[in-house]
Amino acid sequence: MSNFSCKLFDNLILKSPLILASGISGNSDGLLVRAAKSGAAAVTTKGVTLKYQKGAENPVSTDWGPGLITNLGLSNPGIESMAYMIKTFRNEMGDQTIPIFVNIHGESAEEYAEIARLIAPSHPDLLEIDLPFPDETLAREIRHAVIENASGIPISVKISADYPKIGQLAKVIEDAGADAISAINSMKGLIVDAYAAKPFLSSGSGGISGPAIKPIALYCISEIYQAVNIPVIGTGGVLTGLDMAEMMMAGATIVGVGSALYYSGYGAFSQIMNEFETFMKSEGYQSTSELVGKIWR
Amino acid sequence: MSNFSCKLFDNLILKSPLILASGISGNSDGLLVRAAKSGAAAVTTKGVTLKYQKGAENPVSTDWGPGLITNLGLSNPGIESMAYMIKTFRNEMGDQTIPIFVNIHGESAEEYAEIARLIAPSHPDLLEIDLPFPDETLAREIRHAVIENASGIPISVKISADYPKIGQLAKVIEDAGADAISAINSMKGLIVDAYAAKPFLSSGSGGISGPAIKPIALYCISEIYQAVNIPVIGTGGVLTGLDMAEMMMAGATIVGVGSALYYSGYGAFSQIMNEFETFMKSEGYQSTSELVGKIWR
Amino acid sequence: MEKTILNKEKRSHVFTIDRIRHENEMTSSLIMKESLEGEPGQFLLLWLPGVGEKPFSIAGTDPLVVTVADVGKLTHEIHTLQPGDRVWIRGPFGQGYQAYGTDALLVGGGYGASPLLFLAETLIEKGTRVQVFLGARTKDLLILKDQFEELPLKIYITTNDGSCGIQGFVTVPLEESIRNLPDPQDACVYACGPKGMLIGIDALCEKYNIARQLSWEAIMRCGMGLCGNCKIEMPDTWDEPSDKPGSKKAWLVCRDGPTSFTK
Amino acid sequence: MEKTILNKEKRSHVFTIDRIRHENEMTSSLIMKESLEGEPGQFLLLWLPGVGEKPFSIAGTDPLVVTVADVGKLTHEIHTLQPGDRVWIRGPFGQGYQAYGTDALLVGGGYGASPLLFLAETLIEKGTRVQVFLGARTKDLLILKDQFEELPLKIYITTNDGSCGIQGFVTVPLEESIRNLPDPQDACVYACGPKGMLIGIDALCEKYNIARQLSWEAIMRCGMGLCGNCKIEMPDTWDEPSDKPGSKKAWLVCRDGPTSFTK
Ligand SMILES: Cc1cc2nc3c(=O)[nH]c(=O)nc-3n(C[C@H](O)[C@H](O)[C@H](O)COP(=O)(O)OP(=O)(O)OC[C@H]3O[C@@H](n4cnc5c(N)ncnc54)[C@H](O)[C@@H]3O)c2cc1C
Ligand SMILES: Cc1cc2nc3c(=O)[nH]c(=O)nc-3n(C[C@H](O)[C@H](O)[C@H](O)COP(=O)(O)OP(=O)(O)OC[C@H]3O[C@@H](n4cnc5c(N)ncnc54)[C@H](O)[C@@H]3O)c2cc1C
Ligand SMILES: Cc1cc2nc3c(=O)[nH]c(=O)nc-3n(C[C@H](O)[C@H](O)[C@H](O)COP(=O)(O)O)c2cc1C
Ligand SMILES: Cc1cc2nc3c(=O)[nH]c(=O)nc-3n(C[C@H](O)[C@H](O)[C@H](O)COP(=O)(O)O)c2cc1C
Ligand code: FES
Ligand code: FES
Repeated sequence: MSNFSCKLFDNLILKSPLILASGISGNSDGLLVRAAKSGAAAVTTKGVTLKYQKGAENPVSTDWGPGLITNLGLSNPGIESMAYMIKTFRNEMGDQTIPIFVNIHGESAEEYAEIARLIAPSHPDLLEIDLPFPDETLAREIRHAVIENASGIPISVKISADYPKIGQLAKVIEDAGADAISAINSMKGLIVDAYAAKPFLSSGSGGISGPAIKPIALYCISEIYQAVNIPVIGTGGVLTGLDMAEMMMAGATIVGVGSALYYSGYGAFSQIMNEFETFMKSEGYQSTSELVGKIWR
Repeated sequence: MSNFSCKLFDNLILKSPLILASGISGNSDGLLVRAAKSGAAAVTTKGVTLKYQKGAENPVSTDWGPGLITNLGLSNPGIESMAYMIKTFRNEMGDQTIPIFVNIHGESAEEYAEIARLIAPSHPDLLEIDLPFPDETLAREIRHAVIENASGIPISVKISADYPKIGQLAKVIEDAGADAISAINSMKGLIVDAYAAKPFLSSGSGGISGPAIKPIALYCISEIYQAVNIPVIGTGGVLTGLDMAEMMMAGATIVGVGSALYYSGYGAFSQIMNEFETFMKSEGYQSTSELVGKIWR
Repeated sequence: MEKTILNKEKRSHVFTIDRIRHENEMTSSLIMKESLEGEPGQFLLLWLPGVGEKPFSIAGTDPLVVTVADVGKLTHEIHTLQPGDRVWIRGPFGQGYQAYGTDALLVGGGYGASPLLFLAETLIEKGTRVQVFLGARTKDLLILKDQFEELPLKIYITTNDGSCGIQGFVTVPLEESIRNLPDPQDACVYACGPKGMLIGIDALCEKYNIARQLSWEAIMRCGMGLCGNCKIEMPDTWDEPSDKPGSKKAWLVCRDGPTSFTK
Repeated sequence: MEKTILNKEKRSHVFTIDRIRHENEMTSSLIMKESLEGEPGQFLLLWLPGVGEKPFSIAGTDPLVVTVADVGKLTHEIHTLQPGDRVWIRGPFGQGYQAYGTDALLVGGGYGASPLLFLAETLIEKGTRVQVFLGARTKDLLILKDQFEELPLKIYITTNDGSCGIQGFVTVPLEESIRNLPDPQDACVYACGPKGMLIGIDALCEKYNIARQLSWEAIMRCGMGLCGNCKIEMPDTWDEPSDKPGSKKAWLVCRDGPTSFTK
């Protein structure tokens, strides 16, 4: 395979732009190892909270046609077990280890500060802050809280499309000192079963992911790319190498996949990279950086 | 066909919950008549601005798989021609006339005030305010501006899903005196052609509609339904009678279709109503009002 | 269990020009390396990134052929393309021509002839007897004459200035041929060209009570039946289908058409 | 041109119970009015609105049959249902059993037998020689015995307490039968039941070098390969497929399974 290495930051270079997004298989070191061995250039853990969370009752997800909906109720082992998982992941990967990104979730700036303090000793390669809701002040506060307790660890803030001026939100986050922006998280959605006269998920609403949200993700990524100077980690509906190229052209430096593991299993990584390589060759691109933001150049 | 009449307001009763949403065929009285004769219980005009707008260059739309993207650049004949179109529509419909809703679009509260003043003499059955972007203060100002110049005409404010607390926005709008909420407008999106290394639409981004946005619409409608006491006009990805039932169960009193006219032509109206009737019968519902917000009762 | 990846076929695809055939001084046919499934009378949307996207008739499917007259911004740009260059195409869209009866009379005005060669080939394969009537203002604006002449069909040429074939309108030899038909009930006129010509042909067919399929043009924007920009009013002779109430005064060329069928 | 409306088949559909067959005091089979395409060994997700959704093996497809043991919240609620009541089902999911070899040895532990009747019928139709081994703690926990006895196959029953058939574990008659196989290379063991039983059978098959397909259970949440909740570690005897690196220690029952195949 060609050299597709991607520089996220000066001291964080990935072997390719394709990574595992947060929430998919991300509660198990074994599954993270599997994703890595299947070709992911970095893996992201499930969103971790301070304490273990059992999560929601079934049903927690479904394929509704153009995409997926999931609400697992943020089930995760809690930040202390996650620290242990990171160690195990690195041990199991040995020489072939790849960067591990830790996605963290809290409800307040204080909670984020505490989570950051507890995970910092494990030195994740990136801390991804899952904003509980998009709010410029909150984003700033959380960013400050995290940076104090996890200094030296690069930070990305993950945002979703339910914000009217997403470029502006990204700018605020950049100004607060974030090293990257991750976009987009799943969209809030609801599946109703008319015969049951009930929402299908036990929690009512859930997160929409998969093909349905790809153009929304592309829009947000391109707005963010135009607003900030830090790299964008793009996610949302990527299933093919061409989807990945589109994301990068809209402005993503690296691209995460989640729902693709439903559509194509762990084989998604090699399939997407093969398609991406074919595209790069046929179009005569030499390096991945040529693609980033190309539609705006 | 059974009696599916729907009370939107005390003095506005529709023969069924199914109406034509704004923007589809809505620049031509001939096409509005065709929609009405095909079974729409009310029709909505294209978003009208103060002056004629030519609109964007081709390409202005495409089917991207799970949904559509369009950006016609708000091409419309301007508010004065629209007043004439309303008259022609009513003439052509004669005895069989149905309510005509006028969707209006401005950039400031003053512009909305002027549009309202110019259209008021035509007495549209409802003025639908297309918010240029979701903002609580702006929504309040526009609402006040319109109410002053078009008193006696019911007003609905149309909002989209790119707002983090959509129920709260709806409540502000209700408190400002709106008679209904229309939700959702199309989602902002972008289609990239990787081989062209360009956005596909001439305007870059566009509005995502069709099946892809249905669960997002259902979520917003249910949030709005739970936050306000005024009726919700639901739109977003309705293609079948079952989709319509789901929208109503999430909280919509009446349901608009737009993209369905691409998927099924004008036959969409009779097809959806037939499927809806089958559903109502098989599930033993007597009236449409039983469905509204049922998942929350 | 591999899941079905959602179909993206409705989106534009890249096509590469294999050869270019010059039809006349303002018209060329792009012959692609790839093929596209479609029927005569259907159209596609051709996009040149950064320039624009417009409708063109399918003039052949395997390989795909598009015959383009140089009339404005996009078509002018198309005429600068060379073999090996790419174009972006989506489609097919709209209702094509349907085979009907034993005798077919194909009438093309100017570059309106572009879908008719493909139609003639399709009909001949089905065993239909085909006559073709090509009209243009002057000899240099005629297209596809040589291609038609290679097919087993009768061909009539008219030019307004008499520079080729009969002088006058294409309706003159057409009326003559209609009169000579063994059974006008078992025949159909297929026409493509400017609106005025179509209305004339429609009236002529009404007079002889013969079925006709007319292909209309309009300025298209969405091409998807949403914007209403391609709306036209159909002639009085056209019977509104009962399942399309209101369509007579609001017929969408992109969706109801481009071809109409009056029996 | 009617557009294809996007497939919603992956969503839950309403099924109506036609009949209920009591298998034993804690197990019943729901026989639906509708059918579902699927293979033996695949599973479905059954939802009762307001109660929950859980995985169950497909015990028959035409009509759909689901055999349910009353062990907890949802399954208890299912046991209160009557003919005419509705359930919501999506699927099928996962990898089913594959036909392999001339001799098939089907081993079911407790309600683990539920997919095996359907499998036996399918294999017999293909001309495979079938032997069935049903094991349970006690007579009352055996299921489908009468149904199996109507098929042209050999059946062995074991109970831990000897209340029916041979006293002891199901592996005893199984080993005996393996020994008597005309050609162990041309045979396959199919098993479904508790994890301990599967591990025992796997070891036995390894000893005799015979192919086996084992159906694993795990607590499922998403059922779609996303949450990782159903992850198990496969036995040492299992060869990790080269296109699924890392799967041995992280095998997803819902997606890689529920059946594993060791040749
Ligand atoms: C269903 C359909 C099938 C068509 N098939 C063919 C074909 O096979 N070959 C072909 O050469 N052309 C065909 N056309 C016409 C073609 O779409 C126009 O020639 C093209 O849009 C002009 O684009 P432009 O950017 O070059 O011209 P512009 O710069 O947009 O306009 C140049 C001039 O052409 C006129 N014009 C623009 N669009 C149209 C139109 N749709 N009809 C008539 N005049 C127009 C303008 O009014 C202007 O006078 C078809 C049109 C339709 C609706
Ligand atoms: C692939 C697969 C196929 C299955 N096929 C069948 C079948 O055909 N018939 C059948 O009756 N059951 C089957 N099961 C097991 C079935 O899913 C559980 O019995 C069911 O989830 C119990 O739900 P409940 O709400 O009634 O129990 P709960 O109230 O959730 O739990 C009750 C008890 O059952 C245990 N339990 C819950 N889920 C499982 C499980 N998946 N495996 C083992 N123990 C569990 C709990 O730990 C608890 O002790 C299958 C499971 C899997 C993974
Ligand atoms: C099952 C599932 C769980 C997820 N959990 C998280 C999470 O814990 N934290 C987070 O930031 N994003 C989470 N996401 C969002 C994904 O990381 C991703 O942003 C989103 O799904 C869009 O990408 P996709 O279309 O490739 O799935 C989750 C997504 C899925 C499908
Ligand atoms: C071509 C097109 C044009 C539209 N124009 C307008 C408009 O002018 N004003 C408006 O409020 N909504 C407009 N909309 C949004 C629709 O009214 C509707 O809210 C949205 O498309 C979601 O519904 P659907 O999925 O049924 O199309 C437009 C939608 C489409 C597809
Ligand atoms: S071009 Fe838009 S409706 Fe025909
Ligand atoms: S149940 Fe979620 S991965 Fe298997």
